[in-house]
Amino acid sequence: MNAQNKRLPGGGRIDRSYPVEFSFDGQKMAGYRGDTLASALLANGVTLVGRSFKYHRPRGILSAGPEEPNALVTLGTAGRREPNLPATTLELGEGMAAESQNRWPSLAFDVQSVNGLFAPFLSAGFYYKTFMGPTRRAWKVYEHFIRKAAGLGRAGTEPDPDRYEVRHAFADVAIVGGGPAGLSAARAAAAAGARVALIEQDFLLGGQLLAERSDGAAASWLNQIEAELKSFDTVTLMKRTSAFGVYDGNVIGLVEQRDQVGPPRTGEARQTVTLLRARSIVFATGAIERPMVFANNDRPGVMLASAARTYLNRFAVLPGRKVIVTAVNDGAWRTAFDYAAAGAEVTVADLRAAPPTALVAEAARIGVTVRTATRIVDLHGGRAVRGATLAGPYGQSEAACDLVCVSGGWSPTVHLTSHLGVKPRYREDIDGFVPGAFPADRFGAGAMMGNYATADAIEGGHRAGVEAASFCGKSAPVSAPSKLDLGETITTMLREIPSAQGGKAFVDFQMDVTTKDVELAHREGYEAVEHLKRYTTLGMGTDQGKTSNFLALSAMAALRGATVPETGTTTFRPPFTPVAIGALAGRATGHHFKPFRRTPMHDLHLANGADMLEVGLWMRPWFYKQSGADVNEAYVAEMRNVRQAAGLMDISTLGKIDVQGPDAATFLDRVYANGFAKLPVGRARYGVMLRDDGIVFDDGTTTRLAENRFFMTTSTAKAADVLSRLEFLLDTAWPELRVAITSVSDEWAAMSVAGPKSRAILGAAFPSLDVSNEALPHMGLHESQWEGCALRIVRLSYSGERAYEIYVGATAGEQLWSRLLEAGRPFDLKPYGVEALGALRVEKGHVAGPEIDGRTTLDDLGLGRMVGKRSSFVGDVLRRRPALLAPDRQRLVGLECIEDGKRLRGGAILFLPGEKAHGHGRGRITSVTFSPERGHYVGLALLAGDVATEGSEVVAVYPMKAETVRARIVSPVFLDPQGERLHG
Amino acid sequence: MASPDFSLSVADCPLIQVEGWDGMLGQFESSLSAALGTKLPASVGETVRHKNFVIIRVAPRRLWLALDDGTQGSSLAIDPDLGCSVCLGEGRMRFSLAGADIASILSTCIAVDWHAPTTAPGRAVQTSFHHVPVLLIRTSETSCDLVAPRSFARSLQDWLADG
Amino acid sequence: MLRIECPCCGPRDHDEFRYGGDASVSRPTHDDPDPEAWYAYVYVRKNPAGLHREFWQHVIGCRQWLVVERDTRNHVVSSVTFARTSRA
Amino acid sequence: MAPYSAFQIFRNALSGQKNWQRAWRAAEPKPSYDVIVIGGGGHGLATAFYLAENHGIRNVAVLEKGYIGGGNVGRNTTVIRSNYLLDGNTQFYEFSMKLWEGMSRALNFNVMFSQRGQLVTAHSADQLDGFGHRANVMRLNGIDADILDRDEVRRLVPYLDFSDTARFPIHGAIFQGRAGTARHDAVAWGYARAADGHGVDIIQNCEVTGFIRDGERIVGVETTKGRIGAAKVGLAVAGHTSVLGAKAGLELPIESHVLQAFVTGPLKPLVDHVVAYGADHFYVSQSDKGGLVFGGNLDGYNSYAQRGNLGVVREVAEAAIALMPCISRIRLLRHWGGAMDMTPDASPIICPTPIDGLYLNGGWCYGGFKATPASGWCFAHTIATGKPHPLIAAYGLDRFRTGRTLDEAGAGPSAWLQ
Repeated sequence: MNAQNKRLPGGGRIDRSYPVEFSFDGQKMAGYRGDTLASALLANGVTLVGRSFKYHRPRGILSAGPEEPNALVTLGTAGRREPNLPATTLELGEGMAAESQNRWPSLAFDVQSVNGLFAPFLSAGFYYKTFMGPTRRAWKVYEHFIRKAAGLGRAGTEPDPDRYEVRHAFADVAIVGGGPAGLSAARAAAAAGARVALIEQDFLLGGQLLAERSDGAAASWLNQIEAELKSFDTVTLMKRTSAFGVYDGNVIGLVEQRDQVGPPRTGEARQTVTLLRARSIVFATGAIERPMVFANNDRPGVMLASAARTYLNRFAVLPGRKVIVTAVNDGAWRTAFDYAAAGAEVTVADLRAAPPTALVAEAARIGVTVRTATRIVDLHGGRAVRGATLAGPYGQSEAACDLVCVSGGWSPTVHLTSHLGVKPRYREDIDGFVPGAFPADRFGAGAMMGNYATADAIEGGHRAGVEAASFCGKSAPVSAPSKLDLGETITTMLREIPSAQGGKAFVDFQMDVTTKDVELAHREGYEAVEHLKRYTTLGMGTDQGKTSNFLALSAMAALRGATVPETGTTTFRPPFTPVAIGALAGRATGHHFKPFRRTPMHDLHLANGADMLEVGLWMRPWFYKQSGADVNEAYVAEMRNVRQAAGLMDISTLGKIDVQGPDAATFLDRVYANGFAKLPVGRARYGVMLRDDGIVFDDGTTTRLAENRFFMTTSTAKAADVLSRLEFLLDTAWPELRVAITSVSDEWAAMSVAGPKSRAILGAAFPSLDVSNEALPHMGLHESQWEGCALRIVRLSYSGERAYEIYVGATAGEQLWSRLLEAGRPFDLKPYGVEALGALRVEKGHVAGPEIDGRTTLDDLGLGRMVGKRSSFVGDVLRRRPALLAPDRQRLVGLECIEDGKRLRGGAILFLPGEKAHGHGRGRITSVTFSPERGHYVGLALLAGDVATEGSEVVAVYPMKAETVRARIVSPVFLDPQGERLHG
Repeated sequence: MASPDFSLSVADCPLIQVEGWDGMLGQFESSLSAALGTKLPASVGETVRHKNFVIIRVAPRRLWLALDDGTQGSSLAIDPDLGCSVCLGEGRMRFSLAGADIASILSTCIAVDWHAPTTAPGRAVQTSFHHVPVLLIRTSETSCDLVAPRSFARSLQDWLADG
Repeated sequence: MLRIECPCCGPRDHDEFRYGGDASVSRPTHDDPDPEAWYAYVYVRKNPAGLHREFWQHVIGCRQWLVVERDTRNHVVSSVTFARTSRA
Repeated sequence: MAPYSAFQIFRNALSGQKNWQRAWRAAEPKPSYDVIVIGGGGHGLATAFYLAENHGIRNVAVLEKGYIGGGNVGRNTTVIRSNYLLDGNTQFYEFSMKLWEGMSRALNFNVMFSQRGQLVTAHSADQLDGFGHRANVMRLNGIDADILDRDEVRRLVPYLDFSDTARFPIHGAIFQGRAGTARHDAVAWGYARAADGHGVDIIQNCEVTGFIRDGERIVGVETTKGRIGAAKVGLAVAGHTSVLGAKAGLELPIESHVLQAFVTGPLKPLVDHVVAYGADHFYVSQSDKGGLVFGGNLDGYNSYAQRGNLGVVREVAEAAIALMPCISRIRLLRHWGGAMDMTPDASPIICPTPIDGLYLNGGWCYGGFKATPASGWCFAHTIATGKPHPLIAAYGLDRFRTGRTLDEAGAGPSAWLQ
């Protein structure tokens, strides 16, 4: 095991009593609770952590947060494999097994690092300029290799065994960021009386204060305010939680990491996504330090100055002993001083000619070497930095080093604020972008607003907290926060992007975008910021260019001779940090993807051997296994049984709507194409509804229960749409109609008994019921009670046989189904499924979903005669548009197969005999069935009206099965055209 | 959660729906109030408990009478010039949820603020539970009923069980 | 997530609602035989980049159809009323 | 302009990339043009290119209010297919497919058209029958199509959910081998560079604020860079067609809706095809850089905001896991929205307009990217000749009045349901 040779003997916010074992590329190491994977790697002296995207250059750890472009690892194996994770955001957990990425065969020796040698050819956009020949399909060959070389980590191909959860949460004030500004805002808002949610991505509160020594004034300030916040039961502290996006309605997307300190307990979610709806939001998201651009600025050992300080003070790691700190501002000097205090040999190379004298004096006091007007122009070393070339007023010099701390200034973390369209605004004094004007319900504080000093952050946070609470109507008096002045003088007096002196100077580390690439983009006219990004892939990495955006923008500005704001800004899109897709899906996976809808007889169907089918959300019996070996055998047997004896079908999935009121008949007269006003009480009628554009919307039967009350049924698929549409018409178009409509779909268990023996079965099941044609004629209604539940029997047929639809209160559904089966046993009553149902209706020539396809009219479906001369119903006017009346419009016909041993298929294209089978033909077959009655296949088709002559032939072509079959055009009603079976 | 403080029981849920016509609402309500012998909830989300039922206003002109367990549902005679009623005694299930962890468990089911005044004990809220319409009746600090369509009830129960 | 404040149920996520499109187009009376009026009602839309009056139904809730005024450039909802106005 | 080639890359590598020229000139407007195309997206740039290439009309300007390719051509999920059912659509999209197959060489710009094949899963026997119908139509129109059964789907894409817990089990799929993806930005840049090579002026940061009329006829445009005359004006601003159309006085059957797109971090090859979920709204492919690029349904309300809501993000994630449980731990890197012109039948509108001198190209719904070359080709023809190209005869504005709509999904006239 590797000793923690870079760990300091004391200090830091790690728990030394709690060692944690982990491994990196199979090598076992140890860290402590309180480490991140990155700090633990540094403590163990690991400098080489990853390889870059394009050139496979060795990379180390640049940052201490989610902005990390380099140190990406993969955790886990098989279904738990998780690539592209920044080591800087991973809380070290016992047994964590991390692997480096994008290298083969090993991190130290990576074959593809030869890409670096080809760098002159691999300039930005080079793909666009070549690989175009020699043939049209050549790209496919090149692409194969390019895809293999691209990508960083490898995903698993097995299902993820872990759980995720999505939660809904509410707050008055949401505060994003647990640094000094956010903590101060939370305290103020809570004291004002608001319900507060404080969101912090880290596992510790404190933000930039965690980079301070763990035993100083900052630490006591932190302890005090954290204790204060915990004293409010209205404050929710959400640690390990990233705000990944801010969405309309002030909904903040949060993701909480719950599994990093060990596997989740059984059944617990490893990550939780929370949808936090806040009345007001305070953004206190801090700022991200910028790297500097110079040759080989990506060498392992180059670190942001603030990150280096965090590793030293928070994690008690001294990653280097010969340190160069290079800066354009004062803040980075604090890193120099702390490293010197920890015993490192430190040189400050400040690009400014005259840094503040106080800093220079302090440096002299503690033995830090200061070189002013000096910059790094090159770095040496491969897998770890060994030395730097410095250029200053006295020319160039070489300096040995094992850690280079860079600070090119700071960029406020404005990402979340811009998700809802607040445009960033350039602030010249800090040379960075801050949010533009917020709407009334959003506030900002601290470094995110460009106010970098801790004292200002606390003050600004306090003010924002008070205002955010006040926006929610919470204005209790609030005492001033305790002060903390760290005496920072973070100013950016100078911005300079030194030109590279040979060697690559990286702007975007992860995507391997160099200054030369920016220059090339400019030269070729890709100078709009979005063009620059897209042409060079700048900012497209997993870090979303958090450290590179501003550098690229200022580089392009310099090339264009324009200011930064003239050059543009970029749009920050959610998520702020990447979110696992599984976390967003939460519990809604597998069976829970969509809820199941079950009829009251569901369990009986399973017990009776039904093969179930998903129909929308419903589960319906497709066929019953005892009817046949497969669906094709079973449906024909079930059909035969209906035609010869009787069948029982669960039709509970039909939409059922109660329509009541003095104007109910008038209402139905308007919404149905055929009339209902004259329907006698106690009678049912088939009805068709149109859309406003005159196309058929849905069909069903409606029964008049009383003068002012109707019982409507709709198709299973359209039930919800029909209900909403009816409500729409009543609420918006005809509010004067006194009609109440209520879905009663779930109220009723519904079943249909169909077949020549259905009357006898009904009589056996309901001994007291008069089932005579006189008492219960076709389209007649019977209403009573059965076993304490409401009962409705409507004599309706879909199959063409004498049939009864029986509706009983849902609680009695199973009981009645069993009763019917039992009563029907002597009559060979057997249940049948939706496949047989569909076949029976085809034989009878009833249209359904395949014909009512959202493109057909009443006339197309042969239903025009139902309407006669009626008008003033929904869809009537536009159904008369000329193209909908054209003689060549396809209309419903019946087809029967006239070739022995062949069959019809739904989806076959129809041609005239002798016509070349090409194009769209004259129509298509919509539905087919084998007809036991006819002894061959029959089908419904939509066929051009000008050739749809009954008795003539068409050719049905099914290229996917290389089938061509002749069929005769016949009436779509294949069975009992006189309806004797219905009435008899 | 290892052993959450939470219990769930499921039962039938007899309901009667009554609705008044637009333009006749005042008369409808006074007549209904007289017939039931109690005042009606004034606005949507309010409930009034009376005898063995709870009256809930579920829409501006629509009320539900939710009958206690074991009560037989029946229809209510309404003057057809004032409104109408429909028995919804069969189509819904009532989930009774209770326990200290109820708020946390429900937060994975519905997007309603458990601590808002509109969700306080005695209030009713119609909302979406995994795409399914439910009526939440808040019965106490740590309990509520969810009234859900029968066809979805088992699916929602499975969802709760997997929480 | 849009948040729409239903006049009788309070603020809810928009996925409790069903969208009903432009509420500024006027529906011809049910017996209007003019094809041009129906064409305009069914098809022609101003589709403004700005304030848009639109129908939503609180379908997983009170089932009332609402008229929502919303800015299509930033999704800010400025008013919500019942589509049915008289409720005496 | 020196053509792009491996040789050029080699030569420039040796000279430190200093000799590359601008891909297109930074043009400023001339007083007038033969044709002005409003909209520097894929369709507008393609139109300008084909005006010059096919019709010899080179005095052309493309006016773009921002930067070219900044609209839907740079925001879509790059799927290209020609699996349409209806007469009029089938032929148009197949013509487009053929243009895609020759595009890189025609433009001398590698648009990375990758014919990796697209499959759409079927989740019932009925759905698979519907796919059979579609495949028949494709085959009869000379388009490749295959129907796969469950086992064949499993062999091709074993990482889909074939388990017992799948909510909607996979029954089979329809597959088009020639379908695929392309590098979307490259399409805009490639057309821009090629059009520029023919003398077309591409004018960025030039917003059209109004139309200039001579009587009833449109004779030019007002812009943020001044008045520019034109004999003919073509509108190709899908997503914002209503806004520009209103300035010209057009009444249109179009609504703008937001469609979101999503990308994950770069991964080693995992998804080798375009895969679409037939039981819900989800489709995915993997970019050459390694990111999974995916999308779902419209957000469902009128919007120009070019951003989506979190509810749809969740729905898409749920559908993604339902189809591909193995990507649960893969992290969503970025998501964004684009404004779509939605029409009442989900088919586009390309035609001369009732206003003299004004031509319309819009209403692309969520399918405009794959149509880019054919749209440009046919729109250029329409502008050049004043008459609709035969392939777009079905895409006239009058079809809603006559009833000759092309409603592939049969979803009806509510645009957001299409």
